[in-house]
Amino acid sequence: MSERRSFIRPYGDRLNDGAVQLSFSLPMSLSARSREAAKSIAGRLGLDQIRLVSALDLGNGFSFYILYGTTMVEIDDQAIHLTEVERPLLDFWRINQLLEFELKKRVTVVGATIGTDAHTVGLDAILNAKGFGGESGLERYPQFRVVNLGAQVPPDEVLEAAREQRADVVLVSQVVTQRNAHLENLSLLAEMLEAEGIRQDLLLICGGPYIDSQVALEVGFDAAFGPGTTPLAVASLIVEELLRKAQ
Amino acid sequence: MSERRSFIRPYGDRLNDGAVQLSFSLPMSLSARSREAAKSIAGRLGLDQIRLVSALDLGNGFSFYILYGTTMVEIDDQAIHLTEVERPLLDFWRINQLLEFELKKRVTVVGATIGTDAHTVGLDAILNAKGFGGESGLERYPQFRVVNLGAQVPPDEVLEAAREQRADVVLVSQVVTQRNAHLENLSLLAEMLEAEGIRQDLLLICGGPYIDSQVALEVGFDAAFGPGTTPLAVASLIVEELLRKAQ
Amino acid sequence: MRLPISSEQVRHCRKLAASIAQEVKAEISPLSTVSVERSLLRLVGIEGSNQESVPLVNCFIDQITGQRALEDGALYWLSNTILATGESPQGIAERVGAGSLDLVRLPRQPRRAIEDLCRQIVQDALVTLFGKQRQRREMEESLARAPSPWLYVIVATGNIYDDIEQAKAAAEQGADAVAVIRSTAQSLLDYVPEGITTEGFGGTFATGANYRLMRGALDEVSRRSNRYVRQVNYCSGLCMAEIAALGVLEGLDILVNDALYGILFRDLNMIRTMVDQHFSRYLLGLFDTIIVTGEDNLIKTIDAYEEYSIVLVSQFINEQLAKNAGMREERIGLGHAAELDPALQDSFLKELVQAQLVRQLFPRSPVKFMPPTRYKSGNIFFAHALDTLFNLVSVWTDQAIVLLGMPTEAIHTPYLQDRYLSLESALHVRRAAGSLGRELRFLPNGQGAARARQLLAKTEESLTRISEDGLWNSLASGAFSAIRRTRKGGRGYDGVFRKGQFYQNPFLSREIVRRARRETAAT
Amino acid sequence: MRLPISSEQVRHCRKLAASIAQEVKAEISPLSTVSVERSLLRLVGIEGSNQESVPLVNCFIDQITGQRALEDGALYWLSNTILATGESPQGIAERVGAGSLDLVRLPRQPRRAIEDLCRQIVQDALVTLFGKQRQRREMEESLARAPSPWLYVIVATGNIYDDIEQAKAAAEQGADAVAVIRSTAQSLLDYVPEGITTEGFGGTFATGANYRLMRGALDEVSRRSNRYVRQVNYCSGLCMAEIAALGVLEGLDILVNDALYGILFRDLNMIRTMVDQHFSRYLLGLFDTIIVTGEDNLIKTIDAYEEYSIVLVSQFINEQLAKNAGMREERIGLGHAAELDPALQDSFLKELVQAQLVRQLFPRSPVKFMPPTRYKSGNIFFAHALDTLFNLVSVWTDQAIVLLGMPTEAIHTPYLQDRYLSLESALHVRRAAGSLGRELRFLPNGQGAARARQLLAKTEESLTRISEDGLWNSLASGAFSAIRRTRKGGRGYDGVFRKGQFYQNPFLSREIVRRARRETAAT
Ligand code: B12
Ligand code: B12
Ligand SMILES: Cc1ncc(COP(=O)(O)O)c(C=O)c1O
Ligand SMILES: Cc1ncc(COP(=O)(O)O)c(C=O)c1O
Repeated sequence: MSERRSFIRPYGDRLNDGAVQLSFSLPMSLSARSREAAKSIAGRLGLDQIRLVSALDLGNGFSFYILYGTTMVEIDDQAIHLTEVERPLLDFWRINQLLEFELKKRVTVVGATIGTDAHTVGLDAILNAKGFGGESGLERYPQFRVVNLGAQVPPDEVLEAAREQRADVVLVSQVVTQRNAHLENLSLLAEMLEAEGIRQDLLLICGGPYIDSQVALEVGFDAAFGPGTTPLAVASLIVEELLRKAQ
Repeated sequence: MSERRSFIRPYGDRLNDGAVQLSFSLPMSLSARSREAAKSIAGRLGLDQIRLVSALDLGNGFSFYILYGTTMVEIDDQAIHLTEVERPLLDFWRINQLLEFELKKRVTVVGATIGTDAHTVGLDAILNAKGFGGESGLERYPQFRVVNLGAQVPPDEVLEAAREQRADVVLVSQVVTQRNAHLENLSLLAEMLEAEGIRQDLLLICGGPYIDSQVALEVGFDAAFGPGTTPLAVASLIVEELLRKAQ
Repeated sequence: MRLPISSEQVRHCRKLAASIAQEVKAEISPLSTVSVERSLLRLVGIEGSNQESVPLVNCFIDQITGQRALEDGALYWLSNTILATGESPQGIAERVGAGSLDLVRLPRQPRRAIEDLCRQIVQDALVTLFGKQRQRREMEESLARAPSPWLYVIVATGNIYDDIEQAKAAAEQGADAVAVIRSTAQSLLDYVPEGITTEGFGGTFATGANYRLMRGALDEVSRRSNRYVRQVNYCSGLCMAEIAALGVLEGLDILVNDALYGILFRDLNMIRTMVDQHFSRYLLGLFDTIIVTGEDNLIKTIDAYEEYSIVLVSQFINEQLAKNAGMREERIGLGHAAELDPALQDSFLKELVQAQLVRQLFPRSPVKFMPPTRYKSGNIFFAHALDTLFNLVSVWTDQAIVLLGMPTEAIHTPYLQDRYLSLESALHVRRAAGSLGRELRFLPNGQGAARARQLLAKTEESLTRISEDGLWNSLASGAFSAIRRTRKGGRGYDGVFRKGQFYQNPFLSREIVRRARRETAAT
Repeated sequence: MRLPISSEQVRHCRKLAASIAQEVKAEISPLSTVSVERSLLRLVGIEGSNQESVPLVNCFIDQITGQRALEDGALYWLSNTILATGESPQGIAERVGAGSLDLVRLPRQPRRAIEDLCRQIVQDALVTLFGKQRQRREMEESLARAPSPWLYVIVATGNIYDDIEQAKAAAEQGADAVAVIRSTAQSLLDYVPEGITTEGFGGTFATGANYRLMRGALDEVSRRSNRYVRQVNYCSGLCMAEIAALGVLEGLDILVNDALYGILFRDLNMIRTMVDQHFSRYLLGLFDTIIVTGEDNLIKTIDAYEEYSIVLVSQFINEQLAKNAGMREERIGLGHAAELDPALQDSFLKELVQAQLVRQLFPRSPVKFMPPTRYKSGNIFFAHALDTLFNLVSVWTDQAIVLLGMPTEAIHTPYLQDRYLSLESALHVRRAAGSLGRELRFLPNGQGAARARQLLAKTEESLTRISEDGLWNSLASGAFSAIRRTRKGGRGYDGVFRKGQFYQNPFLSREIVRRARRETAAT
């Protein structure tokens, strides 16, 4: 059974029962009042048949709640708007072929994890020869030239490198997102590239486990990749976009 | 720190961040579309800053989602309406004293788990001498006479016993609530007692881990007890209510 | 990772249990029950119900009971009628159901002819069933073998169609066995409901039609995922024998079948239950079906640490009763459970010891280990942690069948995703800790070894007392979880009868069984 | 539950590590760094910052550095100035900070007088600090002892006030140690920020003021709940020595302090780091503070199964470097982590063996065991299952300090409730499996024992190579997680200097320390 119907609701025990599980803490000691508050919050989120199944005191005036409830919300299957594009993946051979014979150039990719972020594993998974998920990284593609600047790179150094290396693509990784640290970094880089007048010569792509595509596009990126991204997905997009730009 | 402020919102990492965790399944195979559907549902539940942190294929055309988001919902601390009453507990000695010298009678309690429900542990916890949570059960109180009918008792047998034993209180337990089995049983009993004209002579109380007090009152009960109830809580309410009725 | 226990003591326990079982067998041999008789009718192919939805097998037995002719048994009357009317068994049953045929009024046919016909009917039925069994085993062998332990999950929506969707999902997620939980208290019904059902309380009715639908669904996933997924249901209650027949007819792989459960937890009559369990096990043994017993129930309401030995006592008795009914140890899945209070000091160690002890006492049994339920609360995270530890004990001590705990045990019958999460944890533990048992040893003088010895001593003591008092008196005196039952009390006693002089049941004949096997092998 | 390994081989590993450490010590003895000098100023009581928010200790060192007078060290110039002006250390620092005092321009006082004053100032400082230490230990002893292992959790809101709320809650929930995670990359700052901070990224800045606030809060819960709750922070990076001083001043109980972390993971200069780690450990040793090392980092980006021995290599080296700095084994909490891929066959057994091996190699170390992080995904339920198994390994192998894993590891820095759930699982496991290690034995010829022997052999091999090449060259050739660093490369090399002929640091004097102890004891 794959897509069953065109209106979709959560399923717990039966089709369309709308069953949902919820949990959160409250800045209140555990009491009858706090339990009531927890149930009210679930109610205000539009849940029905609310069952408060666990209420735990966390100490120091806090408490934690686990609830189940049902929702009437349903999603029209036909009207789902994809922000995450499911692009047809090209293969290694086809990518190199397109670059060599259609785009007719070797593509320079500059990659970096910017700001104070020191997480390199994600970007390396895309760039390093070793790759990710059984796929080779971009370094292994004869038609890509990869310059990996590593971690904790200030945006101005990325700009510098992009200019020096005559980059076709800039790939930035952002993993630390607490207090939206990544948004500041990403916007800053996009603005700097714009201000220096080289933004339009580049594909500007970011990635990381907690990046919201929508927001990334808003701050000026061409594309964003989330958790589980494979090198092939990135390479495919690059080829597609560069060919489109070249036309 | 106990009650901090009068408007209360969920707390994850900071006061008022409104952080909430959510999970549910959908009757769709895992895909970009299904992930989008999951996020839409969270959005329609009024969550902001939605992060879909896990999306798992359950096989057979189903999938499961774990999300975090924030809610703007806040509860006015002053306006919390208590359905669950936090009653001051009397003690063993005081209860017997009130019954002996104020109410001036030994109270007969008839207890049963009704319908096809075979869960006796909950009711026994309240009634049996052994008790629960370190407290003695009602059998241990000299001023209570306990008739425990056990499990799987049809409502008409409860009625019969209540009449025969001249019960002052009827205690019913309902644990199996799937497909609302308990509601049918509870309503039926309340209606039968009414029809037989003995409802007003009795305190009618139910209990069980998934009983919603509000609903229990609606179908005609005087009180309902939830998980973790202790014999003392039940005995206190009985005394209070019987004294109130006697006035 | 063996515990140092005395094999002498183990042998003694087994001997005591054998004598308890032997006494039971002697008493029940001359008896049969309405449920056994109905099961015979089902086995020879009668199915369906009449216009009032009464199953035809019930109509048949009710009619002869009403005429005080039950003592000769179902097969006698069926054969007599066939000889008298030339009709087919199903045709006869339908006429009985419609009220247009009076079985006992027909002239009694020659005894010899009846006997011959009975044997023929039964032999034919057996050939068909052995044939089905062979096909099923062939299918199983054509697929990849399930790793050990088997991961067993339940579905319990009340609606067989929802059950099927969820069972298929569970199978794809890695379940090795799927049980459909029964609608509550089906044990108390003295008939098996008919047809496809979509309403139940806390579970789904066990019916032949529901079995068939589920079987088809599981066969489909099994083939698709190249892993034989076993179908489980409950063979207990007033229809124990009939359910066994249905299980055999519909190709179920595992049946929950306990000799004492109905008596203790459903207040069924003890004689009735003993007769029923004997024949049900005989049948299941014939078709090499696995049974699993329900010792988990024994420690659901008493102190599971102090009184744990009752589990072992019941296992020894269940084992011997099943062996007496002709089952081999490899098919007697004795049950036990991890129900210790998590607040107990060293509860993990204690569970480990108990699990290992059971494994060691019954080395050939496909023992079934059941997860924590009593001390679970609505805290689904902590429940998941508890289950993960349970999974570890299961894998470590090499249990054969593991019923997976659910994070939502204290909340609802499992949701689709609950089963996924349980399987995910169990699959991980099976992969991560598969060799643990081969790598570690118990210290011979540790508290673990002491606990094992203490449990075994207590078990021996109880078995000694029970064998002295006899099983009936022991059930009356509260030897099992302090529940007391009288010999003639409880439901279903009126369905027990002493077999009359014409009584026929060739299923019990070695000769017929041998012939049927030979015939099956030849085709 | 010992693994059968060769104690000869273990001794050899230790000897190799000692020779590696000895060589380092010889090279760094004549050196000091700006961070060490600033730490001396902090120890004698200088605090605060100037109008531009530059810490006064930085103003002081920057001034003498600018005047090329750094080689004589901070205490020389401080004493000289006191003698010349009669002002207090704090007063002097404030004037330096305001730019109204030029230290090097003052006339040089007689060497003997300076030496005497230095010794006096340091002795007084030590007396104060020893006094504080004594009070703290008295408080600890007045409370109930924390059971083993200590459960260690982190708070990381970025805002010290939120951190405090969460730390108090965690303490009430049963945490034995609470660490405030630092704002990312504080290691790279060559100063310690001042004051109370409420903004940070992925953590909260380490400042004296933040330490003090947290200390007060934890003392409050400790008293309230009659359980001494330990305060933890990070002592690493360019201010390693200064943070050690702050830790001692503010009464921290545990500091994360690794000799190689800064070099490998923050690209700090190796000479700078070695000098800083030496003095920081000397100081922490003096006040009997526990350090914990960061070997978890080594296996975060490489194959944690194939390359696990690097953890042991680093532990042996960390141990010897710390002992060279005067620490006793009971205070050197060597770090390790359970980072094997859960997809690996027998991963649980492998983690168990690794954890037991560490425990056995460093029997007196308060080893710190860290949870799975790399292979966690947003599936909080599975993450919780993994952490529960990790908790079991921790308790079973008797680790001393256990950093608890979080169900939301792959999502965010822990929420309030995440910590609760982790503690709940760990508290359960500590209670449920506390005796496990005393009840079980490894088979001498199992795969576990083989793995232990293989790891030890590989460790011996690596240590041999490193002791032949020397630590500097080994760091250059990628011996540690394939990261390569050059001797003069990395941040902070310009802060290293060779001590001049007037250089003073009486904290290193056994004599002064002995006198200060005697004086403290007398009061
Ligand atoms: C390994 C790790 C570390 C290592 C990093 C080693 C290294 N060289 O990278 C060390 C130990 C150094 C570390 C340190 C810290 N970490 Co860290 N770390 C992790 C951990 C455990 C795994 C991350 C990882 O390697 N994932 C594997 C890779 C393959 O996945 P990925 O990053 O998602 O990448 C994939 C996709 O996202 C995508 N992708 C990623 N980048 C890009 C870029 C482009 C262009 C494209 C196309 C695709 C793409 O493709 C990749 C392949 O599919 C996570 C927790 C977790 N389990 O996720 C925490 C985590 C990421 N760390 C965290 C934090 C806070 C820190 C610290 C800041 C803590 C502190 N204050 O000290 C420090 C400081 C580091 C710093 N300055 O940034 C938090 C982040 C919280 C948040 N949401 O903001 C996490 C989630 C842990 C937690 N729960 O607190 N960390
Ligand atoms: C023990 C148990 C059993 C035992 C019962 C033994 C017995 N003699 O009671 C056995 C094994 C027989 C059993 C069987 C079944 N069970 Co059952 N069982 C449980 C279990 C594990 C614990 C229940 C318990 O004893 N709790 C301890 C007591 C003390 O708590 P309590 O009941 O909440 O009672 C307290 C309060 O609620 C209150 N209270 C309760 N009653 C009353 C009454 C009054 C008047 C008052 C004042 C207070 C009060 O006071 C008590 C003390 O604080 C739960 C799961 C769980 N962990 O909760 C499942 C559970 C309750 N069982 C369940 C089901 C479905 C069944 C079956 C129907 C399954 C089946 N189809 O076969 C069967 C059939 C039984 C039947 N016909 O009802 C479901 C119910 C789902 C639902 N929400 O509808 C549960 C939740 C398991 C699950 N996740 O599926 N079960
Ligand atoms: C051994 C055994 N048989 C049967 C059942 C369920 O059947 P019923 O509810 O119809 O008694 C159970 C339920 O747990 C059981 O443990
Ligand atoms: C040993 C060690 N020191 C210090 C830190 C953190 O400090 P920073 O981010 O300032 O380098 C870590 C972080 O994990 C660590 O493992």
